[in-house]
Amino acid sequence: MPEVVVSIGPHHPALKEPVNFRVIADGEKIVRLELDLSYNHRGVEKAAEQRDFIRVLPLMERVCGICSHSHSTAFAKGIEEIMQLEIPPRAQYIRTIIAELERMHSHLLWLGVAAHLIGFNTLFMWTWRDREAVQDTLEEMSGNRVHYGMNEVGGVRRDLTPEQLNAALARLPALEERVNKYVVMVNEEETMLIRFRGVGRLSKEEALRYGTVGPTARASGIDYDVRKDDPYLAYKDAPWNVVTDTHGDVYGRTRVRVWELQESLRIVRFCLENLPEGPIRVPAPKNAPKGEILSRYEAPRGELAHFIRTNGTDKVERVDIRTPTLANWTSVAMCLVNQNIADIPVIVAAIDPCLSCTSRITLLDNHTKKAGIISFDELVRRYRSRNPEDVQP
Amino acid sequence: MSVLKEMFENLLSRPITILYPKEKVPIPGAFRGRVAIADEKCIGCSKCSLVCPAQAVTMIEGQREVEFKGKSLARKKRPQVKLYKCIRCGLCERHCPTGAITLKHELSSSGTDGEVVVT
Amino acid sequence: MTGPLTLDMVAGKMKEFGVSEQVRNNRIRITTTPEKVHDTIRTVQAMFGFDRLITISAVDNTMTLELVYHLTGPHRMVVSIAVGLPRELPAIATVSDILPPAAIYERQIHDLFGIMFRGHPGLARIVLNEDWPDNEYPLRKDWKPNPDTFYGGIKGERS
Amino acid sequence: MIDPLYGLLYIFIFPGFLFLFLYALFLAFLDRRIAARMQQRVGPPFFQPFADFIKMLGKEVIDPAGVDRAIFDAAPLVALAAVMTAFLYVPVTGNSPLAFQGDLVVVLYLLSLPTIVLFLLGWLSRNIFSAIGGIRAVTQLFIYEVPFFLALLTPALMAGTWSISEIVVWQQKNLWFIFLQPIGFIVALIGLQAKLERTPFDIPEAETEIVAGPWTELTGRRLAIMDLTIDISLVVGSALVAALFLGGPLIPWTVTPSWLGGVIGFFLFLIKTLAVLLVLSSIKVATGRIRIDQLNDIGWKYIASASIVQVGIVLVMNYLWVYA
Repeated sequence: MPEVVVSIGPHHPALKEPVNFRVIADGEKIVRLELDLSYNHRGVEKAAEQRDFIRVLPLMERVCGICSHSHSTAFAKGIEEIMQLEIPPRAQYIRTIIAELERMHSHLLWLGVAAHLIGFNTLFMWTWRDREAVQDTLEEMSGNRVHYGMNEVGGVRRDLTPEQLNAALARLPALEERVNKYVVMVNEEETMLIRFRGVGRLSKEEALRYGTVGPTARASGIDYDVRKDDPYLAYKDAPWNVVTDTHGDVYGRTRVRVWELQESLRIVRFCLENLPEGPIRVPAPKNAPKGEILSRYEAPRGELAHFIRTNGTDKVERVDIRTPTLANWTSVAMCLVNQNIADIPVIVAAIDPCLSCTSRITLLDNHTKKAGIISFDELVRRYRSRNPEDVQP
Repeated sequence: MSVLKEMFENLLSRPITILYPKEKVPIPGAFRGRVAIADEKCIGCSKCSLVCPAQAVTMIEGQREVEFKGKSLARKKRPQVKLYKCIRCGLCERHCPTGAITLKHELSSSGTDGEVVVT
Repeated sequence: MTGPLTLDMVAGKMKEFGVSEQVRNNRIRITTTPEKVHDTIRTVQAMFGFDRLITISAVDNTMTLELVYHLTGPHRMVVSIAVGLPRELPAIATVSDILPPAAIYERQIHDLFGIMFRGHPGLARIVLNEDWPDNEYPLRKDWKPNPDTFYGGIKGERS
Repeated sequence: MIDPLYGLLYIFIFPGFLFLFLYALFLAFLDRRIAARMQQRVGPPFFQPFADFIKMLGKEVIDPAGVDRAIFDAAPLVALAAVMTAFLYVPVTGNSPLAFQGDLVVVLYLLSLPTIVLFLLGWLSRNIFSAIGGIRAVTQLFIYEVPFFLALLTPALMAGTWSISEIVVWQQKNLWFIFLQPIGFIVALIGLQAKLERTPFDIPEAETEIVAGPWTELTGRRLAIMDLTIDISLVVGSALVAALFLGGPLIPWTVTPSWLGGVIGFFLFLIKTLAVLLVLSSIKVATGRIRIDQLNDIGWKYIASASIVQVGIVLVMNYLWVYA
């Protein structure tokens, strides 16, 4: 059968994000694949340079809908470090609670999406039903389901009342029971195992080489987790472990995510039960001194890096946002070759792509039908031979 | 097959969906809804218009005598909020020195007229 | 996880490439020159096991264009290698041959700052749209949108 | 020779086309409702499939560029006609008056037609998703058709007749085939699920991979008719399984007057098809989609060999017991 080109996206009922795959397939096998991302460059970084620290935080929240707290915390954390502000422990704990609830709702959402992508709609409905409990907790605490607006430079904007704490604690047991069920389901349900096992495998070396972050890296056995490596907020105090798995495929990434749900629940429970008394914010100066910082944060999807440079005014000189999705794209492009067309959505979704932030790449080429993943040098050589005019001297 | 067990349990129980027009979820206490301005408290300091990330707040003419900390002072301006530009971030409420601008618990319905204002 | 690196260990080995300084408890910053970036990264990779590129940040500080390469490794230290490039025709050798994920970051910087990466496998547009005009680099400080220029999208639909 | 008026009534009103149409829509509703309740959703109201059908009849029909309109219009009608015809040979109230020796084979072939039509539609659509979907549909057909046929023909082997009605009569005298041939029954259910392209065998129309497969370019009344075809296939398929394995509408003793027997038979038919539907819906809810290469693996390795084993067992049983 001759090769066919299947163009998926950017307007495609199967994809929820503006991304375009040009899949060159031989029957059901992917021979070659071209990824084309980001149809929506929004200029957030440029806009951030025009706003003072008060007004930039709502902007940072709107970099991404799911991980809105991640972006605003990463930014506020960096600015506080430049200003050498020590934010009060209560504020740290409240930020941690919101961050971990956000991780839970992101992972539950992901689990549902992954199940939907393999046509297992029942799990999709159930996880999204249970995600409502997390979202309700967040709504009770912050008033919103996604853009929480809890951060400000110097602390948090809203305190948690005892009623809110008790309501959140009351929701936890049911959630814990459900999450434990999902752990069993992910590990035992045949219909998921058959589609996830051995799909999109990355060895530990490959995962390191292609710079993967977050659950993608941890599924390949790399224990990089910013929460442990470079502790911030209340992660020093809370009891939790870095979750890793050695499978390295979509199955491994699913397992890492459900186990992280359990860890998140432990952190949330600890923070809710041990919430210290005290103020929730310290007054922040208007201007930040000259300085630069790489603020790292473990977002649900992986390591988020905000590089912030200040110049002594009330605005940043430059904020450079490196989203986890961008870091993971190289590995996705690499592990798609020689997989089935039917597995594209699963493999792409396995990194939990969030394209409201990112990019556009045209990376991959495999004319020969040999098994395995081509090396990067090979890739460069092929690219040159195909597009001689594009090569820079 | 833990799925099967749960499936048939669900088949016998009620669906979890909230049937919207008949049932409604309570609005949480922390909810940020429609913005409201108490004109008698506003001293016209324009702080709200400075901190608004969406630039929904503009200062318009509005001379009035207001009580502030026991003193009477004459303000020149008052804020005006473009309702459908507002992103309900609550920064104006947070930075208002007198508590004149607040976010209410009521929902603000959607609309197509971008020029609806709250004063 | 190996033991933590100290500044002394790094600074001594990296003397020939530039100045090393401790920025925070686990951050080391090395300032070097554009010619030496490739070798510096190769050296920190080989000597201290900085095997993972976090990101490449680009800053326009109105005098020069600055590139900061952040790397981390199994010892959880972060080394930031900073170089300054001239604003006129900035160019630097690519590091995507030793760090594959750099390819994406370099393309992004090429798009937004106009820095040329020599030897990059394909510096095509990544962040900006195809009909974005050439030689306009939106994140440079001196860039202002020109009302007469067409920046893509549908003509006459920009507000 | 049957009375012409009775024949016309049988074909057009009950239990022919009109009843079939309504019952197909009802089963479609029930299928969706059961699935929804199992997922703790509310599900559609009972008239939803009918409303969908009417709505889609009224929608604009869009011709993809370069498509042969005549064939594109005719193909769904052919599929619909095929499955509606197939229903006439399946016993509903009692034995079908149109039954003849060999109608089992005719029904099976008529049931295969929608898949062929889907492939044709996919191929005609000049759309890459449709083409891949069409190819997948045919690949899947080759995988499940053999075990499905074998499983449905084993009752015929044991009963020694090629007429569905006579197989039902044989079960009335002896034992239901679900007890005699449990493996065949399971294979038949799996094959039916695959034939109807429901999860886990919805590979040709995998929503997240190839949009809707062959259905992608179908609009308006073509889509309505094709949807109705699949709904009717569900009725025919479950009625067929009920007739071949669950004893059909007949009960082991005779009832007087004869119209009462018909009524009881009709209710038995309803109960049995609903039971089959419940099983099919449960399979749909409990599983995710498998890949075509995995289906190939499972289909030929396990399902096909299971059906062959069943045929072997039946031959041995025939030799030792039935015709001994």
